[in-house]
Amino acid sequence: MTVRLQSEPFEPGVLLTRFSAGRGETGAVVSFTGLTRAEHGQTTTLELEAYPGFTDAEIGRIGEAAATRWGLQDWLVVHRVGPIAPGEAVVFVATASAHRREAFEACDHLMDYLKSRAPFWKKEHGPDGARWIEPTDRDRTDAERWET
Amino acid sequence: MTVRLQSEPFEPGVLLTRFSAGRGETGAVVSFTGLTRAEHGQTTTLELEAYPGFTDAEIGRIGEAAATRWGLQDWLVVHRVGPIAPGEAVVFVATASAHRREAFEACDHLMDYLKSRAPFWKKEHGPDGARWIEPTDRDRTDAERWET
Amino acid sequence: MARVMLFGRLADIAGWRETEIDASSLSGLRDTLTATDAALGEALAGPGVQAAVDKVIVRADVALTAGSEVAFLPPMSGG
Amino acid sequence: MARVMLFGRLADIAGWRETEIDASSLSGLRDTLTATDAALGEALAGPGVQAAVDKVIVRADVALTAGSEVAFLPPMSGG
Repeated sequence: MTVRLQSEPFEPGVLLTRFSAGRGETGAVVSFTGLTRAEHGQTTTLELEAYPGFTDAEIGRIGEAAATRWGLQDWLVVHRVGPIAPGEAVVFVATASAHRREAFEACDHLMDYLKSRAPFWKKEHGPDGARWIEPTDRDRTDAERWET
Repeated sequence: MTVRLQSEPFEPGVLLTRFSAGRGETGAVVSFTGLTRAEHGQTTTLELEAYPGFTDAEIGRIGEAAATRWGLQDWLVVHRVGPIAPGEAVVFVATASAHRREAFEACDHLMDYLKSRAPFWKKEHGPDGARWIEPTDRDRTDAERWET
Repeated sequence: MARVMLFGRLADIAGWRETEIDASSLSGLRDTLTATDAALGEALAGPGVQAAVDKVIVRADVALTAGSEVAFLPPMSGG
Repeated sequence: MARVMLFGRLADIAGWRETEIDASSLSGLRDTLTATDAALGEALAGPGVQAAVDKVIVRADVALTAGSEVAFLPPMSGG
């Protein structure tokens, strides 16, 4: 039940190993790793801004709601902030549950939230300069799947 | 694009690190780790039998079909065979794609197949002796979601 | 003195990210910011821009005290 | 001599997992197995039990050669 915002790079496998360890009654662990794409040279650096104390608190509320809705045994969100180079991991989400359907749906849901509505401001630095990114239509559509 | 059946324990995080490395155009990596549950002492050991050369070939065909259907950049299935202690990882599936929806759906689909229809024979050794396991109704229902 | 923070493109428009401004209400703070920097004032009134006081989104006007932290948040892009 | 393999509960019933049996067809092999071990013969004819010859599932009778590998597969449980 952890949210971590960090400017240092992280290794997804190390996070998965720690998250999976010592789980006698967990049957399923689903992880999502979001990597920055090079976009064939179009993107050189991604820059993510968060509001510390606000961004992590809001992600925490969404995580707790997901834990209740899907009966998760545990969940983890690690999110980079600051400049992120192409190919680096920007977000890692892991969910643990007794059976696999719940872990899949909760992880999928958390990612839809994180990608479309979490309090981050995102700037892409490319060969033609920098621009602020808004959520895509697909991000909105994906997030709306969970509104019941 | 790899299937591996092995009797040795594996570390999910090590597999995820290797799978995620050096992916300039991958945006999303989804992993599923299936752990054997202790079932509060009801299950002591799980034993999985495969038919080498048949089981891996069939999983490979399903993996290739999923790669085509969801446009995966890569996929990996590592599956234990032989005796597996509670808390140990029994299966690891990872999928890589440009965007997250495809990686999620393909991983979910591969797990439904692996849990319900892959050519394994499964024996649970518990306090009351050993019994062969058949797929559950939920495994069948989950797998049927993908038949279009 | 309220602590005022700008995020995303708002900071680019203003040329600063954080400052201290004397204001007894959120509306008073907006007026002061607009009087000092018309482009920022326009951006703060733009669609989807929200204000948070002490890390809680507020939609109405609220009183500010000496230790208040006010953040102006453009539409959130997700991570 | 065909190589004959049993999987899952079939091996428990027979008391062996792998053997060599002289047979020129799959149906002939089934007859031989049933004549030797009625319980195994019954299990092989049970619902959902499939036969694979050289790692390909076969539904009809097929001829076997000296190097054929025949596997009898109970319903697959998944992993």
